[in-house]
Amino acid sequence: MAVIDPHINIDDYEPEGDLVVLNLGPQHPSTHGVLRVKLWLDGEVCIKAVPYLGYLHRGVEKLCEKLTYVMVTPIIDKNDYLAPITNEWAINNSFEQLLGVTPPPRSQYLRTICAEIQRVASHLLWLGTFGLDMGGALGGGATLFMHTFRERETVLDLFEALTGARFHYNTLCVGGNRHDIPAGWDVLVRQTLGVIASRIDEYESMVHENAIFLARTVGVGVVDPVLARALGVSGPNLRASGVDWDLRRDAPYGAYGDVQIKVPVRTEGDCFARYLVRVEEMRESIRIALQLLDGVPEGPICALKPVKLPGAVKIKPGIGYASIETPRGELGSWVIADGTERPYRCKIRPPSLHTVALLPYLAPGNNLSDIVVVLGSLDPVLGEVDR
Amino acid sequence: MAEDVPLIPREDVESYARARLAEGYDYFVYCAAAHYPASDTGVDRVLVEYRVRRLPKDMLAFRVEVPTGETTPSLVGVWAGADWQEREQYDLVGVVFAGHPDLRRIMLPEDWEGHPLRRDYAIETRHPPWR
Amino acid sequence: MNPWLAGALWGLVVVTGAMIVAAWSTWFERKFAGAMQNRPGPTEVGPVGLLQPIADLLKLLQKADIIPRTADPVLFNVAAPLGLILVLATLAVVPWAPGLVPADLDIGVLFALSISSLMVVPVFMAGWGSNNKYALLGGMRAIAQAVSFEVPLLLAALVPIILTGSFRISDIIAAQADGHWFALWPPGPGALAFVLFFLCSLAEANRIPFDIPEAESELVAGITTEYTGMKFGLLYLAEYMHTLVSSIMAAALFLGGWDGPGPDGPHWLLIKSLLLFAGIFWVRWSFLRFRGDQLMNLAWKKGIPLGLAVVMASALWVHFT
Amino acid sequence: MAMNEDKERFEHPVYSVLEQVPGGGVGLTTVDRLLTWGVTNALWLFPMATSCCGIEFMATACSRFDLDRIGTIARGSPRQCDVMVVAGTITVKMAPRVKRLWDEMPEPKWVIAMGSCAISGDFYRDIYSVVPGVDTFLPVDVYVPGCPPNPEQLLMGLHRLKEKIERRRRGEWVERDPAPVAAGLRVPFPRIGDPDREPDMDAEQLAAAMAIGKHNG
Repeated sequence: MAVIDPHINIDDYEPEGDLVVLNLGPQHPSTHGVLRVKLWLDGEVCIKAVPYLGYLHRGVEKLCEKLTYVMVTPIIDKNDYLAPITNEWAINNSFEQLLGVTPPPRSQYLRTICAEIQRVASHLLWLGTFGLDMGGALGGGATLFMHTFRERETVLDLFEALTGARFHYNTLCVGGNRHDIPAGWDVLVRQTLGVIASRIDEYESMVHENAIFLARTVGVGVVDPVLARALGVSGPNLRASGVDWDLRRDAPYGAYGDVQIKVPVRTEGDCFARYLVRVEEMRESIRIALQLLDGVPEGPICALKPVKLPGAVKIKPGIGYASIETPRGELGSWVIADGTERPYRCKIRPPSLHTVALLPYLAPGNNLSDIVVVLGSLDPVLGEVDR
Repeated sequence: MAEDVPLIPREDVESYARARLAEGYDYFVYCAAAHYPASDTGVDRVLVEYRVRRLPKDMLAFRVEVPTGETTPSLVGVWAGADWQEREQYDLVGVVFAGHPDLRRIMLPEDWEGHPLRRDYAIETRHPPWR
Repeated sequence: MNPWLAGALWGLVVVTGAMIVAAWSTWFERKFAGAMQNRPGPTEVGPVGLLQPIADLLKLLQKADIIPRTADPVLFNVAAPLGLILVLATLAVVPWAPGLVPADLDIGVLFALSISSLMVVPVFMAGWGSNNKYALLGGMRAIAQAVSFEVPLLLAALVPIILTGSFRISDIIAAQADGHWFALWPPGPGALAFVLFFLCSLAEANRIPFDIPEAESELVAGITTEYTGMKFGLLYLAEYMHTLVSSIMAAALFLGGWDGPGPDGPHWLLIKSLLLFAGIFWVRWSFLRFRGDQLMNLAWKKGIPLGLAVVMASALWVHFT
Repeated sequence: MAMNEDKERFEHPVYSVLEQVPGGGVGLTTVDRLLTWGVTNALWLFPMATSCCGIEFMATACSRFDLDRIGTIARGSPRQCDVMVVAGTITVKMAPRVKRLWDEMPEPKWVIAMGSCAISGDFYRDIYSVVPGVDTFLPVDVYVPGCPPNPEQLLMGLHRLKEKIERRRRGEWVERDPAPVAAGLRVPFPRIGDPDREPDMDAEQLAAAMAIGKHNG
């Protein structure tokens, strides 16, 4: 297939048949939210793809300016709705950096364990919806989807036991955590993660050597590492293209400094490599979580005294950026503090926005069916793309 | 751990960016902008911050100040990732990037008026017939 | 008996029976999918959800019938019933027991195959008439797929014809008496032809892994995107009937039809075809979907050579025995 | 326009045919009960899933809760659905599309507003780009509160919708659910059918919905 320039002027293109302009989305079964992609198709082969964003633009950054540092956390939860805890962590990380406080070790461990469990849940959901993209809601994809959701429910149960909510926990605050580990939680976590670890093997046996799965993913949607770096793609999508970079290992935060992290890297850069990286990451996350669970230190869970008033935290003027590794990549927050109890400006750096930016480069030359698979394999969450 | 972020004059931004790219900073992190209304510390202006990485460990940021009504050179030619980020900052903060190939609104409808993340934009602005 | 009366009676019995089987197969499929997916499936409507198809039917009957302003009203309206009529017509030549056949045509196999290959016409009528891009793409894909899979399907169906020396389905079934089913005997070509026939009829009936004309993840609902109410119900039913008819044909041509242990009779054909039907559900709920061009590759590069090979093999078998 | 009030008057040709039959009036009651039973037991959902609530919607359809038990499935095309489940925040950019999809659904149809964003805009109700509740442009039948609502709550909402349909079909007058009070809503926006709603608002919203596709944005 000839490589087609993503910035092609569509008037200059001479189609073999008639050009079809197809709007994929904003409400479409497989755009993973409200992404709209305008496709120019020659037959069924895409010539040009232009994504349109903003169908979920909720003005979170403007809202942050109106809210105090304490009130920001529950709002930020809703950005990346597949991994809420990492949103909370990313924004509170920035606040803590500007404030100059370090959460106590128990809080660090708890945050890290939660983030790793959340990564498992997020990747499970990704695997299920990836199956849906290829198998349809009335087919084998749905079977895979239902199975991964069964495991995801057990992970949500863990969070319900810890924070009382299935998601949107509001469990972190500036300087630490709100909810301490309940009695018996560690046993529950070990049990659940053990089950999931064995089930991951089952999924692998279901899809890994499936001829159709291989035919649909191998060599499809190859991401060039140079382009990916220039676009700011991060997380599993970047690691599947051969760039060995993980914030958890290269700029340790939380309790990641205390564990050995093996970062799975593939060099192929296609959909199958992204699948392999994510499945391997699930295993790795389970290992990290179990390892950390053995050594959770005793002590307080919040460095500051418990917050009673929404305006209790004030940060002296300054500009700071801090980022963490979420299931989708580098999630950072650029915060300007002006000495009051509200941030002056809060910019979220979402990994998914940079991932979706790959689409105009990946789609041209591909079949319509492949575009859906490529989009699914990139795992964007439109909540954080549009904010 | 306040980091030292240089403030680059607007006319030098492009050459500065190219020099950083040549040093190996090829990973684009973000472009962010904040609006400062006119006060006793300065005129009405927008502070733009770019951040790039040299994987795996090094990170570097630089800032540009753009007075309202003026433009700053776009860095799309240096890092492709600046494309959508600059569009977003244009859409929300209203800073115009000169030389950007496709400077349209990205988050809001194309017929939207105003730039919501400016300090003088009222958060509860009406938009009939939907709100 | 008056041939008109006989025809009417046969039509009543076969059509009603097939409709009932197809309607309840949706219930069966939902239960089956539920069992594969750790969930119960329909349980609340009637005992073990058995009344679910009736509830669906009553609901579909009450929905408003929307014909899009830009659609072609003739094609749009005719497509749904036409599909069902064509599928039911195929059932006319299926013999259920010796002498128990609505129309014992001497070109029965050709009739059945040609009618079922016409099924792509209503599908494309629906796709074109809807004036919807998703439906149009679905219709185009259906045509490409039907054209590709028609050839191996016919080649596979030639094998029992060559082995029997007759186009009459009752002759073919009679030749398989006493367990000499063509899927088992002669060893080799019969079994391969059966697998090929079965796979190609899956593709003809647009079932996963060959369901690209209505790939929900890409084309929303494919050709049925613009259909509402009972018209959608008819298209849906026609699809199930097509699958059912394909299973019946496979059972008649390769699995001995009414032949079986104990007394022969229509029950054996019914049991065999329902087992094949369930097998289709099993495949459907465990496989992912091929891409269009991979499907064409499969048909032209694997299916047709295999079909030619089994035809040659069976001809040689007939020649030397 | 498809309003709540119209649904009581919705008539299918089946009724007019049956009225001609001698003694049909008596039979009609039975037939009507049968048809109502059919409708309430085969509610097909159109998942207007935009954000977080969409994930809980998916969880509801999955094995632990299983919407299929009560005969409910989700379809991708609005033409084949009975209930639109608005799950997630609706923005100004998205609202015309939602309205358009709603108009594409065939009667009889219902709306469930799932989650506090769809009900009132919740956290985002004062944001420049967020619609303060879908009841400002859709005739919402059932509100399912929560952020996001648990799957059990969505099932409860479906159950409540069934009850409402049954009561309406029996000819009872069913009050609309009261508008949920969004505390601190600075700019109130009257919902559909409210007396203080501007009279030409419906027409404006319809025009905006029909205009999509004519420009990019």
